[in-house]
Amino acid sequence: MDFLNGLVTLLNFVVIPATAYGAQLAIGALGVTLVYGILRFSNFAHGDTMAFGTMAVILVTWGLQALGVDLGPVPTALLALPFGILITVGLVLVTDRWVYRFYRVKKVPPVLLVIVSMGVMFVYNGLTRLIIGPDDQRFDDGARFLISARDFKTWSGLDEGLALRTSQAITIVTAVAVVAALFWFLNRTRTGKSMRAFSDNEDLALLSGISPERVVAITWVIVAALACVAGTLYGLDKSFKPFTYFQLLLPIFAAAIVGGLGSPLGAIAGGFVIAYSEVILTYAWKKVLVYWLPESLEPEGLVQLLSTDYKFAVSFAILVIVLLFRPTGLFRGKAL
Amino acid sequence: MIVVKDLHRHFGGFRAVDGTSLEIATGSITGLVGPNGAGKSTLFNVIAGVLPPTSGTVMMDGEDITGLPPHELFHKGLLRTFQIAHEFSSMTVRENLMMVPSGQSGETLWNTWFHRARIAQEERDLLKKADEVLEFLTIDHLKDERAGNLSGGQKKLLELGRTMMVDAKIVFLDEVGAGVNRTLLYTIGDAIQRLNRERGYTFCMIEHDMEFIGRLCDPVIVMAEGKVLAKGTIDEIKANEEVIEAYLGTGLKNKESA
Amino acid sequence: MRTIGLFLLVGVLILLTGMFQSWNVALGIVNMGLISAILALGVNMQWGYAGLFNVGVMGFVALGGLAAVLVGMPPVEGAWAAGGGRIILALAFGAAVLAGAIYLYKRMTPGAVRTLSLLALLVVGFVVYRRLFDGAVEAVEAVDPALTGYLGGLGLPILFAWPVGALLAAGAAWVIGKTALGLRSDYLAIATLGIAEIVIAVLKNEDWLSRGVKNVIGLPRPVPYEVDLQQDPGFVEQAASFGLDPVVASSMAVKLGYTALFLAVLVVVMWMAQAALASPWGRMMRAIRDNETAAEAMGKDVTRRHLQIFILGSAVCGLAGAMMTTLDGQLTPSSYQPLRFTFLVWVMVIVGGSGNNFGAVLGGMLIWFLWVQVEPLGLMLMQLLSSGLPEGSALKAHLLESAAHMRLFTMGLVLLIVLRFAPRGLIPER
Amino acid sequence: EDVKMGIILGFTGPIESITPFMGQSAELAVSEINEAGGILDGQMIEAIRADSTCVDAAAAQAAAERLITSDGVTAIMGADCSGVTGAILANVAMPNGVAMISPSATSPGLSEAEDNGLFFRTAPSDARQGEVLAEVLKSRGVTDVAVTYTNNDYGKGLSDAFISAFEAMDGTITLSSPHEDGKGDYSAEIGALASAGGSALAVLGYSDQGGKGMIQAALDSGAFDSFVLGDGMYSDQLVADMGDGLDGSYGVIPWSEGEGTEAFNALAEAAGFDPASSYTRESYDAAALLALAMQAAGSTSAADYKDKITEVANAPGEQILPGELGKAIQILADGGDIDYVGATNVELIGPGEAAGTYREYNITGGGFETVQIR
Amino acid sequence: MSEPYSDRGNKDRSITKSSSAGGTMTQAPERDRPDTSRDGGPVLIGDNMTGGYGGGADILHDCTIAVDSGEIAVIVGPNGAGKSTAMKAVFGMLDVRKGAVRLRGEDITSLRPQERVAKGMAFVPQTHNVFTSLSVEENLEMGAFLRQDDIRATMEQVYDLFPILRDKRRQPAGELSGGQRQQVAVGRALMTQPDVLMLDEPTAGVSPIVMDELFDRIIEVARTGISILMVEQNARQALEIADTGYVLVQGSNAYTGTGKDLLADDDVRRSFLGG
Ligand SMILES: Nc1ncnc2c1ncn2[C@@H]1O[C@H](COP(=O)(O)OP(=O)(O)OP(=O)(O)O)[C@@H](O)[C@H]1O
Ligand SMILES: Nc1ncnc2c1ncn2[C@@H]1O[C@H](COP(=O)(O)OP(=O)(O)OP(=O)(O)O)[C@@H](O)[C@H]1O
Ligand SMILES: CC(C)C[C@H](N)C(=O)O
Ligand SMILES: [Mg+2]
Ligand SMILES: [Mg+2]
Repeated sequence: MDFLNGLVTLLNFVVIPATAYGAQLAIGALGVTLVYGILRFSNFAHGDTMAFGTMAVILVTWGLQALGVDLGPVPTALLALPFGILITVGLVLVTDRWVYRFYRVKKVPPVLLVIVSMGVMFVYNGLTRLIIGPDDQRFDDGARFLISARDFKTWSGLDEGLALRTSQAITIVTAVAVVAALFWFLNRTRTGKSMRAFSDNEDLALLSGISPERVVAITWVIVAALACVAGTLYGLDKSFKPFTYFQLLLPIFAAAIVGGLGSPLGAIAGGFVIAYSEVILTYAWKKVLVYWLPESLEPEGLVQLLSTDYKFAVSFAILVIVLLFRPTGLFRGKAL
Repeated sequence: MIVVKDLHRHFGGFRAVDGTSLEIATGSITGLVGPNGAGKSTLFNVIAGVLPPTSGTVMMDGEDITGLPPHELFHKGLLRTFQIAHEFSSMTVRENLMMVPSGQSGETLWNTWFHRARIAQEERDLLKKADEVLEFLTIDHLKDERAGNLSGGQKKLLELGRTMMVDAKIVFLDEVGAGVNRTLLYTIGDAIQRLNRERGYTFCMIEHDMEFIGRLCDPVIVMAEGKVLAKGTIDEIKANEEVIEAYLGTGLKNKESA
Repeated sequence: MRTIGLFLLVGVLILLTGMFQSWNVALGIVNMGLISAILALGVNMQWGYAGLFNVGVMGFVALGGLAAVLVGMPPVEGAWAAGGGRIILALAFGAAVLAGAIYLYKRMTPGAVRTLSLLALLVVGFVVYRRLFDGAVEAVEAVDPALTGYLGGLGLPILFAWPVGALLAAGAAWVIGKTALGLRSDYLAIATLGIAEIVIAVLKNEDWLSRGVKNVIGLPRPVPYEVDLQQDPGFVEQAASFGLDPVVASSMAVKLGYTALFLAVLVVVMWMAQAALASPWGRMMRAIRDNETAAEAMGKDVTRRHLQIFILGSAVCGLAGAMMTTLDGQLTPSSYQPLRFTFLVWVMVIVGGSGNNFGAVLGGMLIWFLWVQVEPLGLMLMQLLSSGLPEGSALKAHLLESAAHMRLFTMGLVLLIVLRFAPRGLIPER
Repeated sequence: EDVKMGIILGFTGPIESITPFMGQSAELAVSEINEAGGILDGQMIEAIRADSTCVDAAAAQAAAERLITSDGVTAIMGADCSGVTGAILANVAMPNGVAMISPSATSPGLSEAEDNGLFFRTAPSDARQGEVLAEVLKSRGVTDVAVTYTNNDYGKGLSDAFISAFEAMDGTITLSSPHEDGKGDYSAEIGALASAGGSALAVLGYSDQGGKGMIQAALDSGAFDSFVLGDGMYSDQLVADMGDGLDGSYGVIPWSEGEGTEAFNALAEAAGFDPASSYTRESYDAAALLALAMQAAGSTSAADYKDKITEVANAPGEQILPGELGKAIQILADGGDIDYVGATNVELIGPGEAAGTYREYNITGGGFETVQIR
Repeated sequence: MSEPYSDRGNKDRSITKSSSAGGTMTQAPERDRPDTSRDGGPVLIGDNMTGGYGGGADILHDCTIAVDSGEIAVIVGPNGAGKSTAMKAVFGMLDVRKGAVRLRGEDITSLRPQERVAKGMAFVPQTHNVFTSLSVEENLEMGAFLRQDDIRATMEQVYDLFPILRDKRRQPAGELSGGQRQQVAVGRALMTQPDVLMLDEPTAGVSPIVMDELFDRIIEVARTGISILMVEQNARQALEIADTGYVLVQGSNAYTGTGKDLLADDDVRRSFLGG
């Protein structure tokens, strides 16, 4: 019984939240890693692309809700997602046409594209706020929990609760599905391989008959879809606020890089490394240990390795350490 | 003298250099040949400190130099060129050469602020030397061109030119000849011989052009599958059945007899 | 030619600001612009000369700011008595443990024994360190927490903080460089970004050091106070002779004082940077940036040079950080945001033209000007956009209400337009 | 000739979602005065907004500098966050001799800042709120709580004050853990706090920022079910968003009961914004006080009116509620004396800050229920 | 592949020597030649091309390069003569300011490189000629990117030609030795199954045994009707198998003739072929 209580505590406060957060970061990081892998620059506008996509989904959701559509326990937003993706794809393609293409044709060094993407970030940032404002928006409906802590307690008779939110479950499933699909696409399909070829050696890709504009367009379509999905799932789970999406950029980049830039598997792994390191190192282990250890060994203090003050710093410290041992990330990314 | 003893370099399970032992005598021009993928460039990279060996030792004049970083080897007089040209692409051709000599006083920050006259003097000398080398390599008209804009062969020449900027003890040349026009290549060959005779440079060169090897090198070492297959004069090598089978092929023989 | 023209352009922009807004605003922009220029120079050394992708600028700037507090503020007497010595002792002990660990790691042969003894040393060291440290910190922070609650500084003239800021940043850069410089491009970037976050976390949470998020305000100044000038009859008279209001004159005088100081620093840093870049040293750096493998094979110690330039560039950032905090007169750790202190500086370097010192300076001045002026610009843009709409329409109201968000939007737009016409930066490298 | 008043708030940045209401409140006061005929014999007040960004001291100073030297404002309503407020005060307001009244900078440190008598605030220092909060807990018999605060001068100052007051009353703090605003995820903080235990979680943050995220995370994982809320957490939106999760929670908020507040609520609703959003009342009062002080001094120069601010805010005199600004100006113009009550019962004490009374409330059935005013 | 096998022996060509580098127009080689292609001209011709990189000075001056179906044309010349530039110009990788490029009589001067691939041209550049992060097999697949049919048979042929690549098929091309990469590069181009194959120094860095194989194979390929245009520094071997040889000097045609004739010319031998 004690053992189970300890386990449930661990699951509830460490495993589930870290996994869900990790998955959220991972889907975001996938977008970043794809742009890096194929278009070869770090896209700072990704956070704001996510925000824009989510906004589109929210607007459509409101529309649907106004029409009286709902999906029962599943959030209506999922129904709005395809529309949101379309809108985001449109925006991103227009951006590429008006902004990035010029630099691509000029073959400018990657940092310049990084800075250009910052410009794009500012513009998206203003756009989103102009349309929906800077405020918090809740748009999840349907059932919030698959399992709620209270229900779990009554059901199991344990002292500790276990909660699993619908959005968490959807996020985790989506993350796995998306990375598998992407991996398959890039490594097994001709189009995917041609995208990798393009990123490797643009001139030679040209000589093989690969059309650069097509590769770029496909990349952006995928990236926009990923951004929209990531943003929406995140917004469903927490809430939508443009400023937070900008803040997400740092952990997302961290995840993409620890995993190894350009590697989809790495993005997933990176997301989990960041999420788990934050939670595990700052968790106060006392509660779990109290259940698991004999009374004589019960800890006095909180058994917290580091105070949560340093949560953010911790994840970055982990990141630095990982990089010291694996200089191009867990999954051997590119070092451009 | 370079002595390589039981050197291994593995990539994962693959043994690119698999227990190679060889000697490069001081004052010689040693040729290193072998089929594609025999491990020649890998051997060079290990000797030159670019890759750490899996095991084994490299000695230079009795001193263990295994695993020393390239810049330290440079200071010990060990120079090398790259098979795939490594020019400094955004710098001019002349700057590519002028940056080579070590111990320039202008490389110390302090001096750049407080000893500018001395630096200017050194620069003048370097400039002259660089121009001489460029002239020799017939690319002096390109001295202010960005090195990245050179043609494939010109980049190879630049590689070679860098080794001519300093006094070296031993120079490792990784296929300087590939992509270089034959007429020029033989001029280069003459220069190598002159450097060897007059300044006492030792050379070790990888090359697939047997004629060129034949003109310059003695002895010739043949590598195959990470090991030394044979060693001898060019004629011995050309007659060696194993070498013919693994490397030269019968085509050469046919052509020579034809 | 182009260089001169562009600098003239910035000059004209500032003059226009002076004429249409006010000279005080213009001088304010010049002052921060000068600091930004120095910052951009620091980043340009690392990126433009050596290709080191440092995205931890914010951390070094913050360390410079810390120096301003540590040098400029008076010591808090009670706090030193309460536990100042013990904190120093604890820190020294911590450093010794780390040094010991590194020594062990280097001296012992790899294996389980080494791992175990290292672990033992670190764990015991950590526990002892926390014992020493925590108590002392608590004692120090308990000294009048609303006002002090920290150790204070040395009480020296604030100008000393500038070199100290540079040194502090250089020290940090040395440690970082020793560990992380092996990383390539984007990986180095994220590592430095992380380290900067760690520095900020320390500044935010170590209250004994600089009051954490409670901020240190009222730092001493290297120039007189406006109020004193306003009360100085001599000054008032002089101002009047120029036909100036004493209040306006005083604040301009103070700003001009800063301008002179900053300009002096900029000129020195710029001269040193130019001299270095135009010498064999600069050539070597460019070679390293172009092709590390080849540079290494040509006898250049790439690692050492990277470390050197990393330390140098970071020191310049630290210097600028100390200057900025001096100008602000306060240290507010939560205001250190990557967007403002890292990415904006990068924008300056790239827009100016990386690899070119004049470009960096121009970029610093110009981008800072824009950063300040996009606010009214954005407002104007919105008024323009909505001018056609009927008075009182919901859309118009919404648009005008969102005007504040046009700030970043405008910044982005301007940035994109500038880069479109000068993709290699306004003053490209040669 | 118009009188110009600057409104410096963080319209972009981490508190961008509450600043529009604060700005509107201040402008409400301004337009009320203008409708009543302006001050100083018919001079209209023009409110000019500027962006403090809340965090970027340099940008905030530049904005303030422009307001004063270019737009020519003679008074500043703002700034909002304590950090930028201190910076503007020291580097712009003082040198230029312009008075500022901040509606929301609550850091205790600002009480001691050098200000030449130019700085005031209509929000009480957090030192007081901490004590009030501790008393509330004590009166409810709560002996152990976990604390989380937003990691800035406000959160830190408030939690310091609260913790020392609570511990002085023999209470136990199981763990005090800061959270950063605007971050993606708070499960680590909640995990640690949950493990430390405590019969309630004191949340000293912002209702639409990390504070909300913390509550959400705590509810989702079942870590806490009762929350003690600081002033920054008071928001209808929060209660609405959390559903019944907040039932049984309680907290304090600088408040004033009575006619003043109600009058303000009515005004704000008529103007079409939410009066209960954080610091709207304080913003109204700050703007009103500046205008009234100018009228009282008969001058728009801070050197003249700065001493009048305390005078008009405090007794004696005729009590003035929101909506009666026109009347107040008339009284002052006639040489009378007023005691501005405003939306928050302003009473300026010590170095020019609101004394503040607090409302202790319970959350039940999705609404706030006053327990008492302290 | 449907091109008829053309008679390689019966050709009346003599060395034409241009008056000076970059000077007056040379006698275009194809005029001496009996028509073999369908519409009168050679299969591929870069006709009087003048141009350079970006805004820089002209590298090519009235340079003409042509190859007929089933023929092998070899370009030789000193380093920096503009051989690679001429190849790139023919492939549309730099602006040709004057002159034209024609494929089977059709003017393709303004087509983009990937469109030329679709028209049956393939090119192996001198450098950067493999996808380093893709495996050997993926490199070959990319060569066949535009093909819709089954590519396995062709791939087997390439593996038979370069057996070492079969062993390394899963390895990233960037990890190969210099010579192995060169083999991948040629293999990639063969995968296109082109009508015209352009090779820039295909034998640089490959061992003698592979070189012989390669030359044999090139002859074989040409026999099936594919036109081959290549730059070579192993000039003697290359000219031996060449139908036409071009000597470029400073961006202009210096000598043009059959391979044998050029080999026999003393000037050419001494100045360009290494004695
Ligand atoms: N980084 C690496 N990872 C895996 N295998 C490698 C790596 N580098 C080289 N190899 C393999 O090692 C073998 C030897 O390569 P090396 O470059 O030394 O050959 P070489 O003798 O120089 O050939 P060449 O004459 O073609 O230049 C090759 O089969 C190559 O595929
Ligand atoms: N990208 C470029 N930009 C500018 N100039 C270039 C560029 N590439 C080559 N050049 C110049 O064009 C001239 C011809 O170069 P090209 O590569 O065509 O020579 P090549 O005949 O192929 O020589 P090699 O035998 O050495 O490969 C050279 O002088 C070179 O400096
Ligand atoms: C508006 C609030 C966020 C300001 C906060 N009370 C502070 O002092 O920073
Ligand atoms: Mg090799
Ligand atoms: Mg070439």
